[in-house]
Amino acid sequence: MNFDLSDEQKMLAEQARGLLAERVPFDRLRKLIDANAEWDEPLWRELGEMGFLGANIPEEFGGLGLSELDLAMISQELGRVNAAVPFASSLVLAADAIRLAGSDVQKAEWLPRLATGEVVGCFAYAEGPGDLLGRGVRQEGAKLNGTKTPVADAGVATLAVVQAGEALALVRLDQPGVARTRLDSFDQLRPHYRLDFADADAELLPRGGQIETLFDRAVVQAAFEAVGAAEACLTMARDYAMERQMFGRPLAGYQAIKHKLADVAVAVEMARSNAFYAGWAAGDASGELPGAAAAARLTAITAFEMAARENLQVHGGIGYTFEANCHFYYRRERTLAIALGNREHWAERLIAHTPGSQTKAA
Amino acid sequence: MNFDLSDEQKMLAEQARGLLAERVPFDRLRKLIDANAEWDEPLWRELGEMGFLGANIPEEFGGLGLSELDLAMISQELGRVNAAVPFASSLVLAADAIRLAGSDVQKAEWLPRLATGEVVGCFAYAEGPGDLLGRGVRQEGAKLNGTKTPVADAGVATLAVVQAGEALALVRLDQPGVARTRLDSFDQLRPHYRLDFADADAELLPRGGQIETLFDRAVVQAAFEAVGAAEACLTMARDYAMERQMFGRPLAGYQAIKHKLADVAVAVEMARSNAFYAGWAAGDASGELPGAAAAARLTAITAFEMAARENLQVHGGIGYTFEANCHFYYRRERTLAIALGNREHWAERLIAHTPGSQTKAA
Amino acid sequence: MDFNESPEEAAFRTAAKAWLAANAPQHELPEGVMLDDTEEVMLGRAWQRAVYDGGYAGITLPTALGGRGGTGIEALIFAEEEARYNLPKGPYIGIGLGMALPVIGKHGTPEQIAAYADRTLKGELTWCQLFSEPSAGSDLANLRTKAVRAGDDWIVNGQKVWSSWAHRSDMGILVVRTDPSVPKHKGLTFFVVDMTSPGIDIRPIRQISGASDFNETFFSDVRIPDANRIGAVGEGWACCMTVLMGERLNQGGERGGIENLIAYAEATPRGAGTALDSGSVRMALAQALAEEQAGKSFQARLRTMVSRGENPGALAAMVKLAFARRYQQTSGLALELRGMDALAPPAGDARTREIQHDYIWSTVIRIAGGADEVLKNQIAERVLGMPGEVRMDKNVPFEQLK
Amino acid sequence: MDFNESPEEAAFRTAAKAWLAANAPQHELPEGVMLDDTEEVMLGRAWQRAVYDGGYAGITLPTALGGRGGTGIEALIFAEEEARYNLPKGPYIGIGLGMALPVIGKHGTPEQIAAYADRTLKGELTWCQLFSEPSAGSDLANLRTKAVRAGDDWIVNGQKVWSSWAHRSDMGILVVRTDPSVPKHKGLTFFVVDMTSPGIDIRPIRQISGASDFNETFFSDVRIPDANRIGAVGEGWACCMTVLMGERLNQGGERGGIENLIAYAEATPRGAGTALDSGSVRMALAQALAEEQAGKSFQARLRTMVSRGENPGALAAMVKLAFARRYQQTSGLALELRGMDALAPPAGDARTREIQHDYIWSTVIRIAGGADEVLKNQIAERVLGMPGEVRMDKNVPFEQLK
Repeated sequence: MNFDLSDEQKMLAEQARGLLAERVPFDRLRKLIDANAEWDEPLWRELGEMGFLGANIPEEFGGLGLSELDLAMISQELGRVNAAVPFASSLVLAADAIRLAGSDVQKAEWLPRLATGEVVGCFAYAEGPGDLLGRGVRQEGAKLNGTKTPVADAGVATLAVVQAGEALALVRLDQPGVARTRLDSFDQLRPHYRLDFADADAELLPRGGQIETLFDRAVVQAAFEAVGAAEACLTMARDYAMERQMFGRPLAGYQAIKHKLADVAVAVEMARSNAFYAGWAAGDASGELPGAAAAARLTAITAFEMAARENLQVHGGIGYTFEANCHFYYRRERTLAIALGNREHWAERLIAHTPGSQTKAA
Repeated sequence: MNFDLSDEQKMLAEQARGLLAERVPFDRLRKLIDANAEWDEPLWRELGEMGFLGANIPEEFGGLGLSELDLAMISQELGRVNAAVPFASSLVLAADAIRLAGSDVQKAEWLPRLATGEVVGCFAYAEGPGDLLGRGVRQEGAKLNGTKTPVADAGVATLAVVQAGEALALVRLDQPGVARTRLDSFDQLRPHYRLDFADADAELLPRGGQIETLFDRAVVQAAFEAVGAAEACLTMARDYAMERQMFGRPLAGYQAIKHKLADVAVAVEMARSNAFYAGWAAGDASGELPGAAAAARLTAITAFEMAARENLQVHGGIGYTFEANCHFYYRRERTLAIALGNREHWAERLIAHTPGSQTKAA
Repeated sequence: MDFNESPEEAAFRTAAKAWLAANAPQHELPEGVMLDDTEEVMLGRAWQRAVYDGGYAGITLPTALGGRGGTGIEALIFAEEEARYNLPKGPYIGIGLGMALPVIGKHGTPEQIAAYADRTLKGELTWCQLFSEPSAGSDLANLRTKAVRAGDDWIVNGQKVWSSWAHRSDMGILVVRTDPSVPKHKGLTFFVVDMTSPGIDIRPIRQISGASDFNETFFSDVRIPDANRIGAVGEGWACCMTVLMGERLNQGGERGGIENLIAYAEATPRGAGTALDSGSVRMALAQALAEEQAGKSFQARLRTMVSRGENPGALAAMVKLAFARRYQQTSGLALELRGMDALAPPAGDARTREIQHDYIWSTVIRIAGGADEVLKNQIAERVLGMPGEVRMDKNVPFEQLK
Repeated sequence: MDFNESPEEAAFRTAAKAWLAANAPQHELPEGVMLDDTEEVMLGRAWQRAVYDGGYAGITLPTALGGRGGTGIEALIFAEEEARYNLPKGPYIGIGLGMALPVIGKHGTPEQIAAYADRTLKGELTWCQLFSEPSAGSDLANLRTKAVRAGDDWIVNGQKVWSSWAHRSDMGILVVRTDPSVPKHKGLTFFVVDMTSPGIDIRPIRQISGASDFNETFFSDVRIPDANRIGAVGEGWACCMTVLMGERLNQGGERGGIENLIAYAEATPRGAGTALDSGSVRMALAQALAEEQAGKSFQARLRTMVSRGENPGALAAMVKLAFARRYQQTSGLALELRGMDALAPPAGDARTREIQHDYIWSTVIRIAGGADEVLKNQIAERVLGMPGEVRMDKNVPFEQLK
């Protein structure tokens, strides 16, 4: 038994962290927001050049063929800096969907281009308020009709994997049958679109029944993203509290602040522990994955929620200004808590995968 | 608008508080537990002599005919000292049930004797684990069959009001058709019994459909009982923290302890505010009662739960000894949180009585 | 105890209702139109003038100040009835009535009362508050903006933050350090300042919500006549306390938000039903609703105390503390139960945008007007009588603090 | 990362399993029989002797002390396999192996190791811990029990509390004040004491659970030979830290309680279904289960650190802190979902009684081995590097503290 990252994984994380620290200072994020940018395109290109965008794509298709846990090192570091790139949409969802459910031809067509970052993918599932998976969009023959909204990163994507009932369909977004409408996103660094399909050309991914597995794998990556972000909030709050004087001593010396951040630290380490286990299970114990992913999801939401809220609270009024950096996380946190299914959804999945209990309604 | 107790109510509370402070020191509670006593019989007699036991019984039946809010003053003070008397069982449930649903003959027969405390009543509803109201006990003709368990205070009661389906039945406990078995109670100062009815003589209370109102009214009193008890815990914790030295200064000077008790204090005042409103509604705005009672119930459970747990926590190891006084409340708290329906039951009732929403399943 | 209105209160409501029906409609703002700040203030002044002429300006202010000398309940009744109309009301009016006049009334001279009271009640003077500084938020007494005496004037230098609508206010209430050689609470003095004075530079703060309704205000050699001093030199802290007491009393208990969130859950589809079919959603919203109702009843208790001349003190902090926490939790929960759509609702979905805004605004509520942690300290110390914090800065001259 | 056992670990498990199958059954306790304390200790000694003979005593203790010198994982594997049998194991054995031997091994002399190690490993010596005092719990260094040198002996007077099984222990580990003229952490000295020494009076503490497994131990002119001193005079605090570190490392992550509570909910009727049909129950239990699983994985991370010679330090406090809170909340919740029956279950309902006991015992878990508040301080200071508390007692001689 060895419950730690490998040296290679630690190096990979260090490498990603170093690059991102340099390329994504907070002022870069402010500039992107001010420009109403779709994404941080130079960063995406650079991630592609370093091979990161093929991290989870098999070597035969031009990727690095790394494990889920390796991939998670990158997800965590992207979360730490709030990077404005469609990594989760393109790699963790679209590429993984094609890998899991696609034909050899589809894989050969798309995975090499996704691996370089030349093609960006996105994943469309929601259809407005309410349920995680939409029920309106259906594929008939080679045509797709209906509306998916909101879809993250669909503005820069040329390819969408679209959930249609129990099936997954591959749709090019640069065709006349697809209309994209940019929405006003709560997370100012992750644009969302409404996609209207009117007899859009589409092809099915032939291996059915992969949606649950796809989501299980995706929330593991989201958990690492949340852990990285939560840790960034914790560090930011601690550093600010150490420096800020209040009533003649550092804010960090007050027990209310110490205990608040201790609670956050516990939540972060709990989330990290579950994420480790789920990352391992995603690669090496797929029978464990549904329960492990659900547990990782729940603790990651809790940790990032606490960290994002209390970071702003520790900062006080200054935290409410655009010039401070708390807000990037405060908004991103809701994105990570809600996309891929809320707390309740994953609580149900965890209970359903607990020995001795069965799925329940409501 | 005047949202405060009347001077008479304050005097009544003072009077009850003075008496109980004198008669129910904590060592008295320890003696009752050591004697495995059914109740604090001398206290009951004394409460009867002062007229308290007829507080909510109409004057025509020998009671004081006071309002629900007046009655609540006594409930609150009994809660504050953890008194071992069947006040809630006999007055708040049995007598109120007879008053609400009984015939004139039944009222005339029982209310005067309940008002003096000469007869003790109890109220039987649960039938083992799970649902608040049992479904097995039924009355056929003038006979009752089945089992109610657990029933608070049934050992000292001579009369039970028994929920049987939608109906309420009046059953004397000193008859051959009734077997009483004392159970081991979590709350060592509130004994519970199993009641087996085998062709027991019973008479229906003729006015049906009163059970929900009865419970609404009863949880208002329970909320005051909890507020009194929670306040006692808060005071106890504060006093201990003021006196206990830790690392060279009073424990009460540590922000963790200050903020913990501030949180408890907020919860207590919130619970008190809702209890006031519900007590007023029980008398003067019965249309408001279901929602007001449910809200009072929820905040009272929260306040007493926090207060009982954190009181013990503030005391540290000493709080875990029988010689300290935290445990009376720690056990009583679960009784008040569970008897008359748990948090979930009352959350459902509150939602169901919120304008614009309707009752939902599960 | 009686939650019903007394005959006097009912009569007051009837009269207010009638007066509003006759006067409010012509002052209502057009639905869905965003006014610019200047225009809004103009309309706000006009409405306040109408209120004054109707005899409802400064309901709880003493008649000596030109107020109505009425009760808190009356003020509440008027506010409830007024809220039925979409009227122009903002901090530029509220700060004058709720902060400036009480402090001038209590600490000011008869001349000062004459100079400001009537004009403020009539909406002729708008006000902003100039208290907080970058290093003086929860620890307000740590403020560094300083005033030095120069003949009949004071020369002020420094920086204030979080002043709402400073750019559209005629006057400001200002607290500054006039003596750094004494401990920090003791060297403060209170002024009213003409916001058009030379040397005042007002810059909007860009907020995380996207709005800029708060400002930074820079003072560079601003001259304030000594006649504008409220209270004695060194009495600034007491003046601030007068202002903050008034602020605390009416926070948090009002907002009827949870019923709206219950309706929102019920309007959100989920399988064959709605999000309100979820037991965990119902439990969370029921507990929040119970607490919200408690807050309302608690406010009523506090108002009853005030109506008797009792001071609720730190009890008032409880309602605000509970509200702030609940506001963040429940608006966050509402976004969750809505699902993906909450992250990017369609343009027409005003309700979801409001809840997004609530979730962001809740961070301000947890900080402004007493941060959570500050309020808990106050409750522990003033309600429960627990010891004060260990103070390193207590008897140290301000200039010697690092 | 590999959650699977290494080949060596798997081999260790196979061997342990086989050895236990051959040896454990004859030591199992009869089901449902309450033994008296004396008898339980006798059986416990015999089982420990068998473990010793099998080569499994003190798995992680260094071979120099007579231990097996194995890994934490091996100890865990053995404990898991051992737990399949209902064996007599109690603090009287655990304190010797987990606290007394580590401190004697680190701070003791070769003679002391020779005197105690082997006999403890064989179950011949049982041990209790004599640290806490009425005024020294979280603030352990505040202890007042004092020892005064008298020739080759020390004379001890004072009172210790919360010593488990002191009445059935041969030896105690004891910390006392030997110099009140220096600051409180500096004047302490560590001893081992023969519990049959004249002047020791052990009284059971009546606990709120009804049990009396803790004691108060009074010392009246008890003579302890200087040869029983562990470490130097004044080195008592360092010895205590050695003991407490060992204690902290294995708390909290183990208990597989939430799955049992899920089963309990499912076994509780509710309408036509079970209490697990409730969405709020499922949400609460799922969150608790996720946290419990996190605790288990976190323990595995810590064990991996320890296996590499790294010191997890205050990280270990996190698992215990989270467990304590969860334990109280979930056992309380389980009673609620059970309904009225939870307040007075029928005699045969052992599960509900266990949960009642859990709800009471959780109060101890939140206090003992580092109270919630103490652990949060440790995490803030040692993991996050935040400042220590303001200490009024830091450099003050103990005798001058009030």
